[in-house]
Amino acid sequence: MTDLLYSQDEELLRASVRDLLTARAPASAVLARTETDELYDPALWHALAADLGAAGLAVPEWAGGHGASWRETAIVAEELGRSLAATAFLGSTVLATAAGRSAGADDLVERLASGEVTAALAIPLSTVPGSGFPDTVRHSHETLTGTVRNVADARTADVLIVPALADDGPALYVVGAGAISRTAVVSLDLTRPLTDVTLESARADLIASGAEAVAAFDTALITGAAMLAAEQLGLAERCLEITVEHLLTRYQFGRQIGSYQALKHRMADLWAGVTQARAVARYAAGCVADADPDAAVAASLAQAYCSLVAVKAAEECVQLHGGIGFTWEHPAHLYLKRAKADAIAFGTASQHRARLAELVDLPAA
Amino acid sequence: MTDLLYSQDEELLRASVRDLLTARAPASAVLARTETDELYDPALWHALAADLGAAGLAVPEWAGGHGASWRETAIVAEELGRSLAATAFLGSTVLATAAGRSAGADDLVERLASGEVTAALAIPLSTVPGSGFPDTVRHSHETLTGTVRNVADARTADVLIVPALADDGPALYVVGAGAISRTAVVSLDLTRPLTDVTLESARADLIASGAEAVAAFDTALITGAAMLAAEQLGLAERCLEITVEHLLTRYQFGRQIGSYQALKHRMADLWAGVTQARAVARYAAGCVADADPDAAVAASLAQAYCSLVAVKAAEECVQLHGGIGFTWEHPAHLYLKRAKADAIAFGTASQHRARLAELVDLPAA
Amino acid sequence: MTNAEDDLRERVQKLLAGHDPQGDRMEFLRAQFDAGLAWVHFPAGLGGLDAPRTLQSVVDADLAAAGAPTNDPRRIGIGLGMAAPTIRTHGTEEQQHRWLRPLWTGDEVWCQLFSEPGAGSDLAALGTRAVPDGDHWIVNGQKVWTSQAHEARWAIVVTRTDPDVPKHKGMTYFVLDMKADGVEVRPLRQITGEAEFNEVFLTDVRIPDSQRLGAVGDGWAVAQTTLMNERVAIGGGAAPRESGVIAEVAKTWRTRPELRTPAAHDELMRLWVEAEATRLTGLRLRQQLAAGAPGPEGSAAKLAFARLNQEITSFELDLLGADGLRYDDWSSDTWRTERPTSVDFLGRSPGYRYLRAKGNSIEGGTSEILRNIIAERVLGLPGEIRVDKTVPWKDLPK
Amino acid sequence: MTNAEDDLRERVQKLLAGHDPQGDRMEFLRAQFDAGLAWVHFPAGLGGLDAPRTLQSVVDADLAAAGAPTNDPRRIGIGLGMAAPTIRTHGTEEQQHRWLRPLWTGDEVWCQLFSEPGAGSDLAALGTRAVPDGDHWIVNGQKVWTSQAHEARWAIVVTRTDPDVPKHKGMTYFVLDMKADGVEVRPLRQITGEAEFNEVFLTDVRIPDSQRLGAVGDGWAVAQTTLMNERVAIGGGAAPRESGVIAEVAKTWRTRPELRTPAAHDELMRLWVEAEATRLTGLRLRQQLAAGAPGPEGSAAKLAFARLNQEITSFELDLLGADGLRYDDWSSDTWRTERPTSVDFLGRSPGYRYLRAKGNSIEGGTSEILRNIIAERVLGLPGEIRVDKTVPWKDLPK
Repeated sequence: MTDLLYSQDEELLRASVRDLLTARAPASAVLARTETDELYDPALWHALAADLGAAGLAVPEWAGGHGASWRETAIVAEELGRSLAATAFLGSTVLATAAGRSAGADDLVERLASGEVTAALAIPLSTVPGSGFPDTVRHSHETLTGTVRNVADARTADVLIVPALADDGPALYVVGAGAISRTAVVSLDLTRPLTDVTLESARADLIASGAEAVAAFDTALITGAAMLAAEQLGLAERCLEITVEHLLTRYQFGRQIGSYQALKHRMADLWAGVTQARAVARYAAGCVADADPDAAVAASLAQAYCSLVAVKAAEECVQLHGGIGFTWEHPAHLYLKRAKADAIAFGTASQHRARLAELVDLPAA
Repeated sequence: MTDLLYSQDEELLRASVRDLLTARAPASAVLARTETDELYDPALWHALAADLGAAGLAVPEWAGGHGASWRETAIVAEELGRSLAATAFLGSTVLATAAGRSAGADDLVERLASGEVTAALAIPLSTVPGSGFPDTVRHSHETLTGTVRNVADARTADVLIVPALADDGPALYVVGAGAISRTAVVSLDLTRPLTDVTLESARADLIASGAEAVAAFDTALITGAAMLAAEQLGLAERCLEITVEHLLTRYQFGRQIGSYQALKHRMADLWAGVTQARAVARYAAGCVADADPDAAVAASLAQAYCSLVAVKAAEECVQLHGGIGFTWEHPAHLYLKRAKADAIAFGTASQHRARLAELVDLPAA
Repeated sequence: MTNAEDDLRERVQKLLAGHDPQGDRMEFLRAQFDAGLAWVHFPAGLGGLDAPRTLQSVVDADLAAAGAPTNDPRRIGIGLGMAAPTIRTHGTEEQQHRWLRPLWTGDEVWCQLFSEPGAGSDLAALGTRAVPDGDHWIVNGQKVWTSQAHEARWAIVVTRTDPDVPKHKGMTYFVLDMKADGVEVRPLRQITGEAEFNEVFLTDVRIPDSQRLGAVGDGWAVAQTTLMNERVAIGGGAAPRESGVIAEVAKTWRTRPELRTPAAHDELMRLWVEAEATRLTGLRLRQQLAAGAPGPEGSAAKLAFARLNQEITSFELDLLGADGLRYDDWSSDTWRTERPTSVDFLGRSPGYRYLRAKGNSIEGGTSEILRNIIAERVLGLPGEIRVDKTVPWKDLPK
Repeated sequence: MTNAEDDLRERVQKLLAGHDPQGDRMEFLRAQFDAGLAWVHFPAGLGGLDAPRTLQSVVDADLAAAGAPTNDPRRIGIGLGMAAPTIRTHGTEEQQHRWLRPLWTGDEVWCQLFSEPGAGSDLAALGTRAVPDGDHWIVNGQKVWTSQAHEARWAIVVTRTDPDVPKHKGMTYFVLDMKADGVEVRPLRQITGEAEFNEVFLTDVRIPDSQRLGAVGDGWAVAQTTLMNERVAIGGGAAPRESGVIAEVAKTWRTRPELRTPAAHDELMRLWVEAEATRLTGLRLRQQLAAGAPGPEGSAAKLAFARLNQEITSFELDLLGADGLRYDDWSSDTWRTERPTSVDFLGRSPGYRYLRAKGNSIEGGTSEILRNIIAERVLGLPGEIRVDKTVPWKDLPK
């Protein structure tokens, strides 16, 4: 059975990441950056990806990484869910790295693992695991043409991994950022803005084709879903934490509002949900790390569960902060926007329930 | 627009019915009767149906009734939902009367309206409005043969109205109780037990055929769904009432448990639900009374909404009574069993949502 | 038709004969006020004729039929709904004559300075100090969540005048000139990116004692008049089936079949049922009001409206999927200058609706406070144990 | 393998050599106890060897492999889980020697007399009086929700010995002989129609002072030991995916395609997801316990278990439709005589499951009390305002 606990090493890793994010990306700084041209902080990325090695955790040492696993990568995802600092983590360290490893793109993976280069996987963020290989980009005459909407972390990516239909079927290509045109999307989620990517006869290098391309695409989505669940867990934990803090410091009618039982019970229910989300997210990370045959079930289970907990936590955070939670100055809205966008990313909870039904043989009507 | 309020006459009717039920069928008596051979109290029925005229409210005066409408009949249903006294009201006064009136079976309707004869409509209680005409009973050689499970109020009925397939299509027959065999069902709902009805070459009188039979069947179901919503409203109101009473009289930790905010908020939410159920149930009763073209929508809306409120109210009643609510002696379980059975009667909330989707042009996927 | 009604309709005809309803708008409105046809239940000279309140609808219908202008009640809603009844109940003759006419015509817009950063649900905890200085008061403090402060000429404001007595007893209620020195209005940006509301900072603002409403120390009672009228105003119009946000989702469902899934279909119908139940509840409430028997159902309607708006808009984003990830406008350049005066739920993106709906369970009384009120006032359950009733305001934990 | 482990396994072999595991069951169990292999962490002479608690599983595995009998822990769960640790912690040497051996072997069944009609969640409000009379106590009162009272030889019971002090301070804890005069056990019929539990009426029951556990007035502290061990016992085994009530519904879904609807499918999957999340939470809790770091997650598991059982069984009835309207057995003739000793969720009808699951959020601590505990002990939110801490018990409102 998968180990659902955190190891001592993982707790050490967590402490390092949290220290870094607390020092370099406090909530006020994260909010302030959403209205500047430098949403992404390159120095923070370097410290996280390269200095702490977060970008190479899931990459074996022989491939230029640190030889840990997706389990440890999930710890970083949890912490980024708490912080909301904008980074290329999901696009580059999770999606592109998972796809690249599966496709055997060793050179690219090595560069990603070092953190010196970032990549994005050119798929809509809302793509559901198990959905068909995308066909909006076509390969012909050695170039790619097509448009992909809502790509995560493409805005600052150095290269893109692009799933495309070639004459002989599905294939995966690498394209330099210079060869594409990018349109910034006004995104619901302020700290993970999306980009529309257009390729017009863009030169591209093949990295996998046929079944290998499909496998890399599927692996990336399942890995993405599992790591996103860790992010949702961290986000929910943080929302619970700051809400409880507020309930302890805010007085109305001469009492801490945290002394009102209706609010206490809501917090208890939320805590119970977060507790369950932790078990579910850990299971998904473990299954993906071990390439367990149950990984597809575990990832969809995690999205079907953690999406709802994260949104609930963020919504309770806004509501129980009262008017304060409705202001731009308080970070609650950043969590709400991320949580809602995450609930759509890689498919909604309801789409994952439908997928689980197929996987566990509970057929539709 | 339909009048959603209660008229003064309706409030007078309510008071009479409530006085009768309070005096003759208090909760202790209702519970005690569930374990005797006389679940139905003939004297109570006579007082309600004949003396107060409840059985003839929806029947015009020229047809032997009191010339009120389904709107007034709904008041009786509300009160019976509060009381849970076992009567033939749903089967005879609602279903059989609605079917009989639609089919033009004036003689039968007159006898039902007087309360001296009771009838049942031989359909499974779980039949959904809009579902096809039943085919489990066949007509041939002037007789009916077939079985109908889970018939409401058939146990003591004098006659049955039986929808059956004849050679030339749907038809409605009247059969004397002597011609059928009845098997008591061990029912979830102790105060509205069901009966399996078997007809073996039973002699039957035709009352409608073809489109008229189908219309009578549909009318009975829509009327039944609307009146059941009134019963659910009354049940929910009563559950809320006794729960609030309990919260005011039970002390734990030196305080009335009704002073604990988490319970207060749950009661407030339940009250809000009951308030909405009242508007919805009144609308359904009004539409059925006026033969409004919106009646099918109103009845399904009422079942889709009031079913859930009634079950919620009964479940909260059990839970907030703590251990007391889990005992046989306290009437909470009678409400729970009725509420859950009512939620299945004429189709579940989810089946009514599906039906509404067809009626209001929001097509399925 | 009653004599009173005949009389009113005659007066309307006389007004229309003397003043061109298509002519100068303000001139017509002032004439309507002076004719006693503004709010007919007010006294003569104050815009009314001491007629039954219910007859106003007769006047309004005849004026509308004649194409007369309205006083744009949405724009001056706070004045009409909250300031006017308070001035009428607690104001002196002089105060009523000074303020009610331009209030009703819309010459002067009003705003409400009640909430403070530390006093939201618990309004009586407010700390804005008013200290007497001759025939003036000197006011210092901060108010928040003020609609239209940036357009208002006058404000109703509650202040603390005696911190040494329990909180409900040491408040005083004033009318504040928003053009007075020391009044600073700052837009308050909200999670949607825009700023509907304001913060108002009061620094050594001088208010003449003649602008006090009610006695010194009676501010809580005066404020209750204001808030009671706010609650009565909630309820809304008789909307047809499938109005509001459910209409948006239903439209999306009907026009974009590629988004449909079986699970989403049941959820859509669940929300449709809730929306219709809420609509019928509102209709029933209006019928009760029309029958002269207002009930507490308005609280149920507000609770349901808030939850429903939040659930429907959340579902809308899920249903849209990819499109739900996109927003319309966060622009940091425009939010200070382009100020919405009312909520535009339907004209903006689904993401905006989702975010704005979060305010529905906070503004005008949180859903938590509403549940308290229902539990205590409707169901008769015991009040919360209060620790703040007998302690001097200054000694309360904050 | 450690020395302690080697030693234990050697003792097991010695026990097996001297006593036929397929022979007389009680003889074998008594020998196991006397060999210190009953609960190895207890002292020698009391069924143990002062060995680490974790090694019990080694002993149990070897005995199971040899086909040795068990003491049927489900049947004597209250003795093992609640009475034994309390006797061990608070009992005298003599008391421990008298009670622990037949408790462990199952010679004597125990029950727990804590709850009263007026003292459920608020156990410390209990009113069963014990009055001293020489070297005995005379006990009068009524207890309720007692499992196995009709089979029990002994009971642990909390009584009020001093009504003049605040309620937590005036209680005393005893062991009660269920065969004593004045003990009357009545089955308590429940909403499912059967009677798992009992009411126990105590009328002038004499308890020797030698059967007191802990000091006079220390009953609350002793009861905490009992309840703490009850909470630790919750958590359950490592069940495979799709266990319990979700398995019943999944089976129905797979075998009766005619019941399937699109809406029910999504609801089924929602419940499947919740069930799997709850299962994984339980697994994680077990891993924490195995790692020696028990956490408060057990409370989350119990909350989730109760809600889930209720939701799934409710859904099951809806899914079944017509069949959901039928029950299996209400028989009024059998409920007094055929008494279930444990909950048979899966062997009864769906209607039974629906009704019985309602008890899951009440028994063993209501979901409301659990939420209080989580909010206060886990999240650090303030406790409820207490009005009952300083008042003499006799003056409390009841």
